[in-house]
Amino acid sequence: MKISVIEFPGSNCDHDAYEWPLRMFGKAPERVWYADRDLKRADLVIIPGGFSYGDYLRCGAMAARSPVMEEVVAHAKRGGYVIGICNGFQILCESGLLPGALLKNRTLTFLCLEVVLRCETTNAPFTASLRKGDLLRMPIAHGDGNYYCDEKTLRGLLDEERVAFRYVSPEGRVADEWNFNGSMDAIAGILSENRRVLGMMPHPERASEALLGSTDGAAILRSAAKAIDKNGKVEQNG
Amino acid sequence: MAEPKVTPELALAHGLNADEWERLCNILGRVPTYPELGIFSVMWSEHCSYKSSRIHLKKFPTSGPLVLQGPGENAGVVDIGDGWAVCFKMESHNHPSYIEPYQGAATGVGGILRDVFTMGARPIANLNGLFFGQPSHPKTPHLIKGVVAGIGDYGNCIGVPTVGGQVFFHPCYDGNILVNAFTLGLLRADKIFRGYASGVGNPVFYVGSKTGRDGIHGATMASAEFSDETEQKRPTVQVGDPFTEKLLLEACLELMEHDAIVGIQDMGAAGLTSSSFEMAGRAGSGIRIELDKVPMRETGMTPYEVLLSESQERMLIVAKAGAEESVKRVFTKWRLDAVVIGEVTDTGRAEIYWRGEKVVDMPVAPVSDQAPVYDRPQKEPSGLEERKRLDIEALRDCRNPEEALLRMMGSPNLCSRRWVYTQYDQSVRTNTVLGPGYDAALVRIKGTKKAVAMSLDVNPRYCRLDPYEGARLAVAEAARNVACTGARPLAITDCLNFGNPERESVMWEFARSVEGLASACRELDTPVVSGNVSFYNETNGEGIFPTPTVGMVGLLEDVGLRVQSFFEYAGDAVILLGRTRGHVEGSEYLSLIHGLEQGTPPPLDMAREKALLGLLQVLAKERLVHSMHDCSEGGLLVAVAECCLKPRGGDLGASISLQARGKRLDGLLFGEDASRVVASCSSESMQKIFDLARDRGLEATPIGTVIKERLQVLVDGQPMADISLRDLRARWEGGFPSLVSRV
Amino acid sequence: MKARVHVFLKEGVLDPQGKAVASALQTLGFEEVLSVRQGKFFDIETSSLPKGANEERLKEYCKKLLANPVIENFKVEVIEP
Amino acid sequence: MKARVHVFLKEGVLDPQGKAVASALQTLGFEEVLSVRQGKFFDIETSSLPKGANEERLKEYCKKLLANPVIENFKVEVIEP
Ligand SMILES: Nc1ncnc2c1ncn2[C@@H]1O[C@H](COP(=O)(O)OP(=O)(O)O)[C@@H](O)[C@H]1O
Ligand SMILES: [Mg+2]
Repeated sequence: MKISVIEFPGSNCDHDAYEWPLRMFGKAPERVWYADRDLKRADLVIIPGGFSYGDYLRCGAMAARSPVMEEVVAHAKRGGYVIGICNGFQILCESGLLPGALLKNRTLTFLCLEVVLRCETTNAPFTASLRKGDLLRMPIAHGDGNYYCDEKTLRGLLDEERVAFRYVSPEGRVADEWNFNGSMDAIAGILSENRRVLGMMPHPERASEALLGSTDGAAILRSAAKAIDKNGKVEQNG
Repeated sequence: MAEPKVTPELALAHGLNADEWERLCNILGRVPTYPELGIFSVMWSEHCSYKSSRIHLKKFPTSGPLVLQGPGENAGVVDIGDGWAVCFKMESHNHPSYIEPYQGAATGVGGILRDVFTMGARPIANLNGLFFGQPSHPKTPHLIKGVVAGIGDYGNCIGVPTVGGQVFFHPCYDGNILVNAFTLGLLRADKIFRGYASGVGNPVFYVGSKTGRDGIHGATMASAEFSDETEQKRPTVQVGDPFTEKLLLEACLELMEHDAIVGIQDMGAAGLTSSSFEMAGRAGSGIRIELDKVPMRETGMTPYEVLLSESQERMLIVAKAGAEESVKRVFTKWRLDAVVIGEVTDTGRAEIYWRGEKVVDMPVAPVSDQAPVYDRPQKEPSGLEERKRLDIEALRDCRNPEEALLRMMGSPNLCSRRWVYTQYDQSVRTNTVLGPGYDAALVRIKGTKKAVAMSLDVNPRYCRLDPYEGARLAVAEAARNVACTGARPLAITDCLNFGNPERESVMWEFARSVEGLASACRELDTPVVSGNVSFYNETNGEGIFPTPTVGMVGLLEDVGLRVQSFFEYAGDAVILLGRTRGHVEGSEYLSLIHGLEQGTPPPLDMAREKALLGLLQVLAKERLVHSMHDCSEGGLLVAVAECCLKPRGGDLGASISLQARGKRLDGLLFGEDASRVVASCSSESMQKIFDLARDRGLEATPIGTVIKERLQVLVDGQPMADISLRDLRARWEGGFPSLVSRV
Repeated sequence: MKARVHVFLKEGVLDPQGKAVASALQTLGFEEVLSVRQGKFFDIETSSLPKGANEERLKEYCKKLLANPVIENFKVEVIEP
Repeated sequence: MKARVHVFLKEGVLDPQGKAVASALQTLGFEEVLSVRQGKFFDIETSSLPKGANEERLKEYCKKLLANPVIENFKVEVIEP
């Protein structure tokens, strides 16, 4: 499996995203600069978190309109795999690869804390190795993670089982007090129609090492790697 | 626009007194031009010249085998082995944060980050020390919200985790809040960049944001007291642009990989003026600048304004002749301006041109390092002797420890800081092993087994009662916090926040504090490698308490040996390291319960403290303890209660049993005797720990057991408190949100 | 051209900021406040465009960047052609 | 009353957001864009106030809460009394 990590001006979790597969598989991914159009034959593209363009205007808005994103969209349309973490999720929504938008947290403040996620579907490369209902601990760190979409879109997400993760209590219950940012239906991560694009606000790459308090995030990348290797290479253009 | 005529009166309005005016005319041999006057006024302001503090700061120990760079540069650098070094500094942004809390705090973070990456270090951790007025003051909630959001947004955006700090409330800060920002960066020990403008003919680059009229005279403002009048005369507030700073950071670090830089310095207070004069001054060279080449954001700016602008996110780089193209290439990639605005000369003068006309021509050295130096008169504050007297016997002893403990846990100075630090990204860069909520933050160094520990501490109340002892206690507490993780304290940075130095009592407090810091650092072998002085923290003649904030940095050789601060296993023994005498004077308890801020701070025996610091490191190394937590504000019972409330949930309680041996209850439970630590360990380790403590002449006492669900306290067999952890946590966590919930 | 573009949240989209502002105003004693919605505006200056192109151009700015159609509407206004 | 309040940065105060938006528009091919300044607006509804009090009241909202006098100016506009 080949992985590329996109770097936008202002991305600040690009190092973390880069080291994620490196630490887990011992193999360095490729770095892709936002102004370039070469995804370097990636099967999986990681759009890292951070503050692309300072989060000015709207989180992810300017990054979504940069040249490299046209290639990412094309890659996704070809059946390529994409994971967007935090700002990466916001960029995926802004670019239309995922539905909905991420509004300001209901606290109106940035929130950095450890949350508990419940795996809501195993019908996706990123969760195929998990079990439905599995609880994962990892940090959130965002000011705009309050997931929103219109009724019809939400219905679609639910009907097609495209909600990947929800914020839950430590016992695994959906409850308002554990839905810190106020996301609709406690949604923490969603899938594209073909299930190969995942956007999520929490940071699995920060929770893949016991020293840092949790290894639960590793399961997502490991699962994706397994699924991608099984399904075979993604067709490349050019 | 016509420039005003330069007169002694105009100089006075610029904060230069008659002596200084005469001195500058002598240096020039003539009356200065208007831009020259501006330069003198900022360079000789308290903020840039340290004219009132310089003779005192000389007392600090500043060298040691590990110190690679002491004070005098943008930040200090300490060797941590394996070819790595850490660079750190703390700086105040007090006045701007009071005027505009969000932008003031944000640009404070931006400034300290630049000080660190200018040295060639990648910033990896931020801390912040915040001092607010009383919570009931009408401005306080607004100031807290603005400051915390400002610190958070800047650090979060740029991607440096904020991993710890301190928040203190006291009415003395009602009109003068303090915002102290600390940054630590990582660099190779043999690749330190410094602010030297050397090499005749080398080009001087201006890089980063464009220049506007922001904060003109910010530095002189930081050198003047507030009055209702200055609140009117606000300068254009600086607005932080963390996105541009992130680009600047990446561009500078990328350029540092090339062999292109001779010297580099950020444009902080007093902007282009201080950076160019200081760089030339250090190198003993001259500098020629064509000021109109500076990229400007606004039209119609004058030379005076361009020289004094404090626009943020800018740097001055002296490049190697011939390396111009590499500089431009890197900055173009990051979409930032990089413009040659001048060159290094051998004249020893600063010659500044505006559209071909020479507007400044002055010798560098007298301006940059022959600023006036004052040995200002000192006098002990009146009433201090009375304040230090307290007839403790006249006070009623604590009757209901349970109620007192609950009240203290929810009080402004002791309640959980979670509301603050959840607004800070604590884990970006994936190095944070222990973040906010622990005694000290612990950040690992990738590619090694090492981790760096850091803590900010000061108790202004102690400093008020005895500035010398208060400063020593701050160093001791910071070192203890660091050592509680198992790390060895290495060096400190400081931020000295005081009132008006022209008042004798303030100067006395300042001198005594500096002596206290100096002696403590000498005794603990933790030199002072960087720091900052902030005077004039006064409003309408009301000064703040002396507040010498200490930022201690330590090294843990093997991160696998770290110790955290919370009870981990039910059934563990709880032990107290250090001696309890019951010193309740000057304590949080006395202030909160009796409304008294009197007596002396707890006595500190530095030899014992040093022995304790050594013991903590051995206990970690031998893996004898499961937790260690410093016992400070609030005393023993608060320390034990804090050990119960884990940042990640899964609270464990304790059953504590103490012997009074004739001590008053308040002193036993809430006294703040120095040099104490609450630890937990398996019962098998206990004897070994006691032996190790005894070898060092230290007391170690078993005081209880870790249990589930409750905190129970017995004194001489009598029940004193029995609290469910749920109630304890509710009190502790409810404290801060209730402070800020008012509009 | 000089222009002003308003971008506002679509009706039905939750506006936590506006809500917070409304309740803060009420707490400050302005009890008459019933509701607040917060939006953004942009004051834009451009070099001159082909005649009559101004408004269309502004709409393009919005569609391409300034507004997120999932949650926002916009309104453009040429102030000085 | 229905009203709209505009809050904008004072002249000379840096507007990082506006700057970034301008450069993003240029990169998207709108090379004519010279500058962008970003501001906020509030659409406010209140129960009815004593006659003639509307504008004064809005100014009070601004002074007390909506605008930060250190860096921002404001402009109030009654849309429906
Ligand atoms: N302004 C702040 N920013 C981040 N963390 C903070 C801040 N203030 C306090 N903390 C964290 O809260 C915890 C308690 O602080 P404090 O009571 O000062 O600790 P101690 O008494 O051990 O020095 C520490 O972990 C500290 O780092
Ligand atoms: Mg402390």
